[in-house]
Amino acid sequence: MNDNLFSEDPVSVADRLAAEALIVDVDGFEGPLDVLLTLSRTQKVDLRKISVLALAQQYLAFVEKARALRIELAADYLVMAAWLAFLKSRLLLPPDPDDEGPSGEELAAHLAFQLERLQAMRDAAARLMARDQLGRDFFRRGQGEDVTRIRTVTYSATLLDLMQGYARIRTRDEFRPFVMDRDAVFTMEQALERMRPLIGFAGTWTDMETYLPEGWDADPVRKRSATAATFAASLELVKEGHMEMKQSESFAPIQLRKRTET
Amino acid sequence: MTDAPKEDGTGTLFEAPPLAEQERMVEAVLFASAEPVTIADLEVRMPHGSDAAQAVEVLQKRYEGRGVRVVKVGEAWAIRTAPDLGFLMQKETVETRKLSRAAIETLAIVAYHQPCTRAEIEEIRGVSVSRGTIDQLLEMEWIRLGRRRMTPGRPVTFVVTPQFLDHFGLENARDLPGLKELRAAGLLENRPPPGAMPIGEGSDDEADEDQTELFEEE
Amino acid sequence: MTDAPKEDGTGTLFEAPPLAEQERMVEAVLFASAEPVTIADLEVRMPHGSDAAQAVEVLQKRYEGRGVRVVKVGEAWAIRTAPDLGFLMQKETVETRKLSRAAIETLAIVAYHQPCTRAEIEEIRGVSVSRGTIDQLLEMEWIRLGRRRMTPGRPVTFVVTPQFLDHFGLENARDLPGLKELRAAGLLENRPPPGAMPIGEGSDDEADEDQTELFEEE
Repeated sequence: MNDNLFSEDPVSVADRLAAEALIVDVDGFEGPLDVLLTLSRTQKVDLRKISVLALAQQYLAFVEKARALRIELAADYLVMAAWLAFLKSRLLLPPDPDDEGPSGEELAAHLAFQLERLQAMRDAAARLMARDQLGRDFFRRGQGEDVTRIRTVTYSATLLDLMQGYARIRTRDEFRPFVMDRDAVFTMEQALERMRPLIGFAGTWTDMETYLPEGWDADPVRKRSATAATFAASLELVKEGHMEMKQSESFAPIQLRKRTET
Repeated sequence: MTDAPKEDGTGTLFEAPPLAEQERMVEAVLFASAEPVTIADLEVRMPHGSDAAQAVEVLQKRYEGRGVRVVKVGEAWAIRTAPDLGFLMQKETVETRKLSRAAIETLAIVAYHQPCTRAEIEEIRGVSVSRGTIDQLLEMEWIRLGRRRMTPGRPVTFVVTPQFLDHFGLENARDLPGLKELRAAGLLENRPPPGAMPIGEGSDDEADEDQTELFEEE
Repeated sequence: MTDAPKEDGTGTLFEAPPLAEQERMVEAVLFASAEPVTIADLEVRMPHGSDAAQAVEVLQKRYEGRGVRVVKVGEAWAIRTAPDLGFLMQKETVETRKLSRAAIETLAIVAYHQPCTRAEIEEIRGVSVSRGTIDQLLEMEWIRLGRRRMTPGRPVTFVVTPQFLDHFGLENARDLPGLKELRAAGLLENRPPPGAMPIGEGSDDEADEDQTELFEEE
């Protein structure tokens, strides 16, 4: 690219024409790098020997032309233009010894590398897609036979487990002063036991709630259990013919009384 | 396509490929097709002049005794697994899971107290028994429904099954050791028996196999 | 065990079948499966003691030059029709979704640069990668997430899948066409732009993460 360093030749006619051609389908490009890659082809040289300066000039001509035609370019095209203008000045000016930044040549070399790499990936993609493909050039088994997977779950338990389990439950009481577990459960058997003697005194309709055992209506969990058990026991007593029950409407209190005629 | 040259019988471009090549073609088509393929269908696909029937026959011979075979399905042909290798097409995975503590305790209660209602199981365990636990044991066929109890509500009862006895090597559920023997055998958790273990010399692993002797101890 | 010796006295039930028989088994399983099957998977199905790897190798030789081939796909094996017979199979051809140029390039970049971050794809293509492009490739199961890169931000990486290898008839991602040449030419390197060494000269490993800002540089 050194050859081009001082050829201050402004944008050539050919460059302008190329830029104009590019403008036609600026939408067809995938960003500035794609445009640069396309422009670089006009140089018809190995990408490694490309003149980045010429390329920068071509690109700037392209952007200039687009502006003249009032074609809207995405921001990254303009960022690239600014960067290339900077690169161009670096390439044209003699290096400043005080400048810490990378030299114009280094920047240009990196741009050339990027272009070469993009081109290489495009070639690789084309080669990849040109390969024989499954379902197009070669095929898998059309009628895959069912390779079934049967999963069976077996549960294991030994006699020892069983006996230890039982022993654990049965001996629990011996080890503990209290059995708390059934604290909140009032069984139907308990309710029956409680109601049988009581029902004899219920000559008139009485709310079922009054039959709940003492101390069971404070805690809602206990109350629910006691209510359910009492209700079930009531049904049982009705079935046995000892009692009648009624409810005036949905959700109204359930009332009980002793069955009168015998 | 201009297949003029075949008229004079000398055509080179349109000459049928050699039989070996036709065989390859049949092989590929039969392999890739989702359905069995008829001879007519094969010939439509193959180059003009091919003899699919002959190619199929050669192919069929080639696959004799192999892991797959060329078989006739109605009027069509297909590649199928050799029948003796069908077992390879099934992959069995057996998962062994430990029975949950709730299930074991429930099972133990049924075994010791059968016939036994759900309420009784809950009474003994001190907690309610989930429907899933009972269902699991029923499904495993370790317990089954017994007679209904002649008490209010006529609750169903559960009893253990012959499969249960078989699995645990019991002749009878009554053979299960009682609490005293369990304790004597050191089977109670957290409570090593005061004396020496009656059977084992510390052979914990074999304890379950020795259980049978326990039952006779009574 | 009671059933150890067979009547001929030569073997036990637990001896692996002869290699020829193992070959038949591998043949049957590979024929039956539309998807590649790993050696481990084969051995799970085959009788204990079988050497599936050896059997596959013998089988692969047997099918050389035939209408179908035994091919390696990543770590697994499959039977596929010979590519030169694709013309017979128009009926079976599946219309694959037309991939956009962006998707094809992205796929190639992932394949050749894997594991590869999104930022690297964008750096190479010089444009941002739309979410849809990556999603499409993920959905086709041609790429998947790899390990996170151990650099600031811990970006996710992408790698190609066994399905990708299967689709393009590749045994291995190392078999990608032209891979060696590209590597030799230094075109698969992550070359940081000059002057973009923000952290320190020592952090070579992490330099690749800092490439995106090429165009904002300055």
